[in-house]
Amino acid sequence: MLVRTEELKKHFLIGQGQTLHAVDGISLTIEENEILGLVGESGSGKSTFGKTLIGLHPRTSGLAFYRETPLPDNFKTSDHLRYSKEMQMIFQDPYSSLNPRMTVLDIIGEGLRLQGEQTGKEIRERVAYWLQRVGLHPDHMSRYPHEFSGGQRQRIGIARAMIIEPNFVVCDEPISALDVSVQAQVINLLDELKQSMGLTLLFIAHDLSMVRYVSDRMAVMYLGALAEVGPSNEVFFEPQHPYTRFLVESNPEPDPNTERERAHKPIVGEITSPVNVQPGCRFANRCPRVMDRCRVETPQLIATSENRQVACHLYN
Amino acid sequence: MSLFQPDANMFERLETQDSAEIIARPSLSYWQDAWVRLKKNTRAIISLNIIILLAIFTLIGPLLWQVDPALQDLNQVSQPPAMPKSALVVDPFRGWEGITIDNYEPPADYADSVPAPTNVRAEGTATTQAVRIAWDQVPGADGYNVYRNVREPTSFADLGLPLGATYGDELSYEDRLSLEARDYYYSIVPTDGLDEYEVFTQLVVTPKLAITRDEALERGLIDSLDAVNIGDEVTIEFHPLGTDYLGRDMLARLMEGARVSLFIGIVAPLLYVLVGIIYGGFAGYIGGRFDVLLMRFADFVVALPFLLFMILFKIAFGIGPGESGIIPMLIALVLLMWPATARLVRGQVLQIREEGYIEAARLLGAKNHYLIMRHIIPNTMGVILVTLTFAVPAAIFTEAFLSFIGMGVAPPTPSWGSMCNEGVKTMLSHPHELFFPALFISITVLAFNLLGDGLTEALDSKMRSRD
Amino acid sequence: MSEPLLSVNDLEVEFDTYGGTVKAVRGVSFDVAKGETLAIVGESGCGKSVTVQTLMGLIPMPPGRVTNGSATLNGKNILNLPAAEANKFRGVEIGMIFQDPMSSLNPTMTIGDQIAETLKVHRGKSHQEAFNMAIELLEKTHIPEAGRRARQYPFEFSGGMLQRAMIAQSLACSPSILIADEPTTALDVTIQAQILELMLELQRTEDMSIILITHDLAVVARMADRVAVMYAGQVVESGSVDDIFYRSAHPYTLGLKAAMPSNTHDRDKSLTPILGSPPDLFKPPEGCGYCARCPHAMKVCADHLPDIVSVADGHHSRCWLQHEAAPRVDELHQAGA
Amino acid sequence: MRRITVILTCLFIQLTDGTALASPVDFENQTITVAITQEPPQMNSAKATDQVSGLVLGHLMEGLVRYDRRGRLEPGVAERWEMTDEKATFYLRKNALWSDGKPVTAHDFVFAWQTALKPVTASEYSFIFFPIKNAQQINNGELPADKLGAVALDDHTLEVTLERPTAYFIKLTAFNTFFPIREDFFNSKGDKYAANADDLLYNGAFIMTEWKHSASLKMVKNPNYWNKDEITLNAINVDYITADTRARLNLYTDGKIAFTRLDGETYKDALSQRFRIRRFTTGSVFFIEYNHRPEKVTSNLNLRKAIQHVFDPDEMVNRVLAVPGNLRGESIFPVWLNGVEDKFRREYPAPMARYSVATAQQYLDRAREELGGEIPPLVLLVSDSPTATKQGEYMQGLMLNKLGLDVKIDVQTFKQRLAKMTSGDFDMVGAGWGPDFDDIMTFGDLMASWNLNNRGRYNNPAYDRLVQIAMNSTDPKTRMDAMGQAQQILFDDAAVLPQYEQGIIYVLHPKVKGVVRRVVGADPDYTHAKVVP
Amino acid sequence: MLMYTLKRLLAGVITVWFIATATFIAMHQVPGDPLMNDKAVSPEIRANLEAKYGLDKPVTTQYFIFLSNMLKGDFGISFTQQNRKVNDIIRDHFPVSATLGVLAIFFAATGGVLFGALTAVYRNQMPDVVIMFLVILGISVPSFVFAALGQLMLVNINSFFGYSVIPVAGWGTIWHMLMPSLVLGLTTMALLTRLMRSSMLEVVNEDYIKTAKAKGLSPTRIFFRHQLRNAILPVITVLGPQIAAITTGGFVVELVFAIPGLGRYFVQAVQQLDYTVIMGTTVFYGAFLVFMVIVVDILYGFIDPRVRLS
Repeated sequence: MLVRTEELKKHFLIGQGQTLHAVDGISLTIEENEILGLVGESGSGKSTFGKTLIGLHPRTSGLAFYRETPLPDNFKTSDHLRYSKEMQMIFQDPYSSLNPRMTVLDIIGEGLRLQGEQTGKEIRERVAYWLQRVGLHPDHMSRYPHEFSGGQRQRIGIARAMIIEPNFVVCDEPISALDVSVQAQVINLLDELKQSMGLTLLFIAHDLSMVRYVSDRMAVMYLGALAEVGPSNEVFFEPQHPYTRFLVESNPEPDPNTERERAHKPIVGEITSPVNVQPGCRFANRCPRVMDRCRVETPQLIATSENRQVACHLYN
Repeated sequence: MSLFQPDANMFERLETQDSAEIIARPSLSYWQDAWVRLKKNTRAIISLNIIILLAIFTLIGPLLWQVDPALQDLNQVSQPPAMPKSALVVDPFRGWEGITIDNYEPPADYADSVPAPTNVRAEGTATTQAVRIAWDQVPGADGYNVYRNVREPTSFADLGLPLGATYGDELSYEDRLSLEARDYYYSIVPTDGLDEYEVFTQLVVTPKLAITRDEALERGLIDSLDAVNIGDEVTIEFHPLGTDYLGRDMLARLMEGARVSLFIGIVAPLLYVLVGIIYGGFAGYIGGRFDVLLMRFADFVVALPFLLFMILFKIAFGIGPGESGIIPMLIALVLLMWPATARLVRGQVLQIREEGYIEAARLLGAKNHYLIMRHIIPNTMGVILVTLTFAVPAAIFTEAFLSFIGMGVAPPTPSWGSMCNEGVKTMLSHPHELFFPALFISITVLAFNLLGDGLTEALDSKMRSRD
Repeated sequence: MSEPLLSVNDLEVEFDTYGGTVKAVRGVSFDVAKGETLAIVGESGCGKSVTVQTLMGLIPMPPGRVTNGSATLNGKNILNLPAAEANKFRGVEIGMIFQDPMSSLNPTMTIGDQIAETLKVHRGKSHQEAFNMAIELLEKTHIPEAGRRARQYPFEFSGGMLQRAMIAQSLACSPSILIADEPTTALDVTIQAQILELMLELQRTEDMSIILITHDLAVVARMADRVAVMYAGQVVESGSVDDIFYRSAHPYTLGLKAAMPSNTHDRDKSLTPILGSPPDLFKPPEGCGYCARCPHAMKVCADHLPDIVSVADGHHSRCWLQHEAAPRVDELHQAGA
Repeated sequence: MRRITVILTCLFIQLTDGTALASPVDFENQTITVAITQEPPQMNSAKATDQVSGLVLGHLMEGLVRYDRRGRLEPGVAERWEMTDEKATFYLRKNALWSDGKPVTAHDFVFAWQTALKPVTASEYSFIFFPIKNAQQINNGELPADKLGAVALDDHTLEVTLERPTAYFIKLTAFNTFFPIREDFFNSKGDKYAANADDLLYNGAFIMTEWKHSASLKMVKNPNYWNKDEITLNAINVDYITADTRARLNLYTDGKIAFTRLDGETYKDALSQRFRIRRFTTGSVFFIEYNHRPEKVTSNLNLRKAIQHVFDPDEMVNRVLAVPGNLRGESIFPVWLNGVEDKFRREYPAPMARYSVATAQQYLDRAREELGGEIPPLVLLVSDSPTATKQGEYMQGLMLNKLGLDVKIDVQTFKQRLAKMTSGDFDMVGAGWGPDFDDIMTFGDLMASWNLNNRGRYNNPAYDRLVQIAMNSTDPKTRMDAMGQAQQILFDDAAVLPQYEQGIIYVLHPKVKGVVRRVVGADPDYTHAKVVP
Repeated sequence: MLMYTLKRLLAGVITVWFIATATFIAMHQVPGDPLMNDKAVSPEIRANLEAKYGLDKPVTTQYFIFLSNMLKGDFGISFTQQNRKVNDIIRDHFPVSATLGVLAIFFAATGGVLFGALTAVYRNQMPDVVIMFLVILGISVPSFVFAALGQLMLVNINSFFGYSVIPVAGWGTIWHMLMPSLVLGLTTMALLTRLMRSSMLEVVNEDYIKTAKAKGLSPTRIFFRHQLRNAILPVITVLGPQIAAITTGGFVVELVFAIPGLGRYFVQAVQQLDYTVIMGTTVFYGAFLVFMVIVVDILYGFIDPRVRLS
């Protein structure tokens, strides 16, 4: 087990005495060298979880462990520096995540420079190596981000994270801003890096098919809480939580025949905002199998089999 | 349907295929890119050139046009732009005792009417040093009024400037009142000592432009007193843009005024933008309560009525003897103007702080000052540059405005604003005194505005293609 | 096939932009028959949005410019019309919805007013009548409490609701064609499913054709009767949805499919990305636009633009591999087989 | 469209409206319209100090005596008077009435004077009463106000006991501060006395019927004025209040006002409009006051002498001011002051320094020697008016070019300048003095060591003595001789540097006759003006 | 909305207190003596004057007296016009300044919106070029030059017609206000024109304009119903501060056109160091402007439902 959280919570004060329960008690374990996919609709808190875990947001409460050592509640610069070689992140937006005023060399080499252990020449060499590794030409080192396409930029972002050779990488929707044709480039690159470097990835995405494809295990989030956790294929093909089921059913398949055969009963209603969450199941108001207790009692994540957990009163 | 039919060998497979990853366009940094964009904006480039010319005018101009802007030439007051002139060399002015009647007996009674004066004549050579008018006594009059006009009078009401009055025993008048080398129509009107009789006699006099040898020497027009004789002509100082109300060279004053106006126009924005950057950057970066507190204070300052406080501060700081008052104005401007930039920068910082590259850098262990110096400040520079450009005209205007209400830079220091203020009073009689400083203000303001527009467009990330 | 409702022929659109002319659409042709759904699919920048926006006269001219081609709706030309003429079919015969419903609705007008506006303008209804009809339309798109919602402003709606309202608005005059420009891209997958279902439902009840612009093959699979695949400003392949998915005759279509994970794929089967990036349409390539990225590229591809050839009935492809002299690539020739 | 029509109709009506044809003078109604430069700050005659208030008050109120158009005293409220060295007795006319119809009595004068002298009133002009017995002590709060040496013997007889013989006491009583105030009315208004048109009682030729602050005021003929038959004008409309000379000239050009003063910047425009321009010497003297405090370099006589010898008042008047009417500054006693029989300055010509740079340099060398080397930059304090700064710039140029002396101009707003003058924070200051009454003493004691307005602290016992003589004597010859000597002393000491006697030019509507310009009292005085057809 | 308004008003009160304090401090820093006048007065009279205005008390006491009087709405009596209360001065003259300012804002706003819209519609065509040239002139010539030229223009117009078409100065009828308010509003008008133009050009590219076109709305309808209303929003946001600039910037115009506004009093008071008038007018103006900004913000809310309803 590489990373573990216990009841991790991240609340935001949004003024007028209201609290946004972005992440509301997530206990999750990520094993060494696995890819854990985290799916959910926008607003489910999955990105916030990733960022809180890695220390970009201070935790409201709960615990987080890296290799069983507790991570600080509130990362200071020194903490970031200490953990930078362990944990890194790949960002969603390939445009805003690269400083437009810096050259590719500066962007990718930034980590090494901040580590302060290498000379300029060494850094150049490493950057050149990593540019090649992510499929870019080392000559592009002196160029600026805006000269690259989205896929290329995302690969620059990957190179930036990878150059200090971390063990654990949070990928925050790394492909959602990319065209289909390019998504695979990035996915394959991540997969290759995972294999070659023994990486552990937290792969955050809203595209269920892609997450199933990429990840070993899958966690489904809804309104700041986990709905279901389990091996990707199992969760995808045999969803237990009603929400997961809807999610899978809503996910179209690029295959006309399948689509024609599939029953289409879209989920009713829309995800609400996790402000001032009341007790009870968060999915209760959209759930077709809702029971009375769902509205009063918050379901806990319970194991339904050896490696699957679900938070639903149906399984209790 | 194309008629092209390919050969069989054209269907061979192409070899390596990595051309797609080669970027053909030349590499441009953000600023290079902005510069390329700016260069395509003709108006902005013209403006930039104007600003460079202004800088040359201000900094190098005084080296080329070495005229003391404070030097008064009372022989040439409020002269419009003109070609060099020459002047008659005359003796130093000596007072004239005039023509008086000995044993004058005032009339016993006020006469109902009197005849017009006779034998009105100019005594001696009329020069711009003095014009001496004399006339014969008018029976029944107990005094005379002397008028002067630049046009031929059409009626008794149109005699022109009332130069002065003489007592009944004085039959002459010496006019020295800002004489120029032009036709003057003098009129002599007899009075009963208080009221005028409605008769007059007129005389046309054309004084010659005159200068004394001492003056010529003093002004460096001649090398020694022996160089010229009385009655010779010397070429007097040349004022290409005319002179002001004390005969000071307009061109030289405009150059010095440029230094003041542009100093305030550029240094004040630089300072308050700097304050704004530090303040706003601080507030935005630290955030939270601190931010709220700082911004609330900024809101207070914004709420101060600007011009009222500008005036209040201006007099509160006061101007000491010989001081131009530029520094107090600068301080007042900075004190009142910083919040706008602070707000802007804070907004930018708040926005940039959320950008991915900041988070990425934090994850890499970047320290605060590194983030600020390396990421935040470079990314706010564009907006700041634009703000700065638009702040220049605002500051120049404020200076001009304060000068107008008499709270600007203190004389004798000229600024375009104060020159404008002087000029606006004489805009009909001496339009050049208003025209040139106003022109400079307008051009400067215009140039900075257009440059600002151009910069906004050139730096606007929205217009930048993403792919 | 019956007479097409909308027929677009050899459409070419250019843009004068900063830095040069972009040839955004380079000879696009397609037909839409009554009641069918045509999906135009392609990655960003391929010209699919520009194509439909040109049809609707939404391209600002200048800088945009139609340099060639024609488009007829029910036999009438609809290209390059003056606004007054264009407004006879815009919103009446063709309705349109956009990618981002939040920015596509006027933030300062109520939803009901915006829908009613169309009715007032085209159907000459009074305000009250139009507003009531707007409420009905909202009900038709399954917006709960339509009466109350009609008086709300766009910012009070969620994304899914807004897209419903957009659909209601576009249906106001019962158009025969609905153009949906990436209608679900900005939405979550669950909401996407709702909107897609709604569109299908309305297509049935209103008997209209849909032109669906999307980059998502899965959506295409769900919605389309026929598909046109666009790449670098051209239609590279067109045909029925089955033609495209099961008998595709163009390497790009194949590439797109291979780059997508399928729910039936095993985890072990890796995705095949399309290498590189689309060409820069500032300088469109001489030959096939896909040449640089194509795994089957040939010498001819680099310099010569292939013609559109019919692969099967109603199935066309623009690829030199369809030339009889070209080497046979198995996966591409299932159509002929 | 309808709205536009309405607007156009309004426009048309407005264009054809008779009000648009208004003229600044109206023969039928004998009305004139004028502008003043600022809102009269203080219409309480006991406290008014400024010229504009004086101008308005001069039309609304009348003192015991007044000046005629040739500047001679004539009876006002007092029909006649008697004057000795010890006391003055005024016999008030019985038909002098307040605007509410009640008679003006001697009590009203006594009350007004006592009010002005009460410390609580804090009148700045209280010193003008000091020739009256006990006035100074009352003003200092040492005696109650009723101890004032001015007593109403009956309603129509006012007896004033003098502190010392005062030759010019009668002339003083023409001054604003001596105007009457009626006790009951004053008390009924409290703090608001004279704040608005109806907060004031009038006994002059006109009454104020309307006072829109900063906008306009209207004075109409007083039906209760004893001499109303001599008043032709029915109304004086002060429709505009602006200090902007150009705006006033524009108003004059536009036929809105009948009178406006011109300045160096505007007279050329007036000339080009072919307006008849008139000239008037205001009687004020402008001079540079030196700081005589010992720690200042300007206390050095030779330095002052040096400046005296390079300053050419001719150049000042003709080239710098360049407005007709200004006279060369030769003395602090202006030319209009009366001497024994003729004008003072004709009887006692002012001594003049001959312009000579060489002589000046010699003085300067001596000054340098006495001051121990270089002379530090001199601070020239000036007010922030354009004319004052212009003169300052001229003086700066002059002293630099002719003497090589560095001058720093210190431009200050009114109150700052006063503060600096009072605290002695200057070397030279541009100053001016205008007359309050028609006697040489209005200028005579200006440089006396005890005079608070002597801000340069000039102190010469010989001069002080001469002032005392002139103050306490009633013999014209003695007084004028003393002042003649004082003039010589001031010149020898170069105590001040007279620059010019102020002249102004103005335009007056040709149909208005009888407007009086005068150096003391209300100026311009429209009291006896009339509109001719 | 009510809560919002109340909150804003409360914040406004604090702001006014800040303005009052800043004014008080700034004013007491001004060198010079408010009680001095042309004629020097004896120490006794001076002491009387000091007592009358409370200047004999320590500065902190003066401050608290000032604050408590301010709370009562009493600014004391003027130093120069000693029988007029500052309240009266404000009451008499502020309406004039306000009328002028409102009219100027009206001209500026209508002109700015109109010209801005015109230039955007005729982008890079003749009307755009002409108007933008005038606008640039408007922002690059100091207002006092305009004031002088404007008055001169009136004189010439009147002398051309032979009688007073429009009065050249003074106050009273709407005709008196015409030229001063135009001059006063000119700079703001230029500013708003620029703002409106860019705002219009931005709105043109908004998606909802595309939607409106796709709905088949006529260009006129799109212009008025969709474009204008949204484009005006950013213009309104600057209106608050602009009202501030205009109402306080009025004194040049007030001086030149002989208008009995409050601005002139302020300038005069500053020169005369009339403490009570300075304090009164500054605080009053400050309060007025704070209030105006609140009003504009609330007004904005009515035009932009996003603000109104949240």
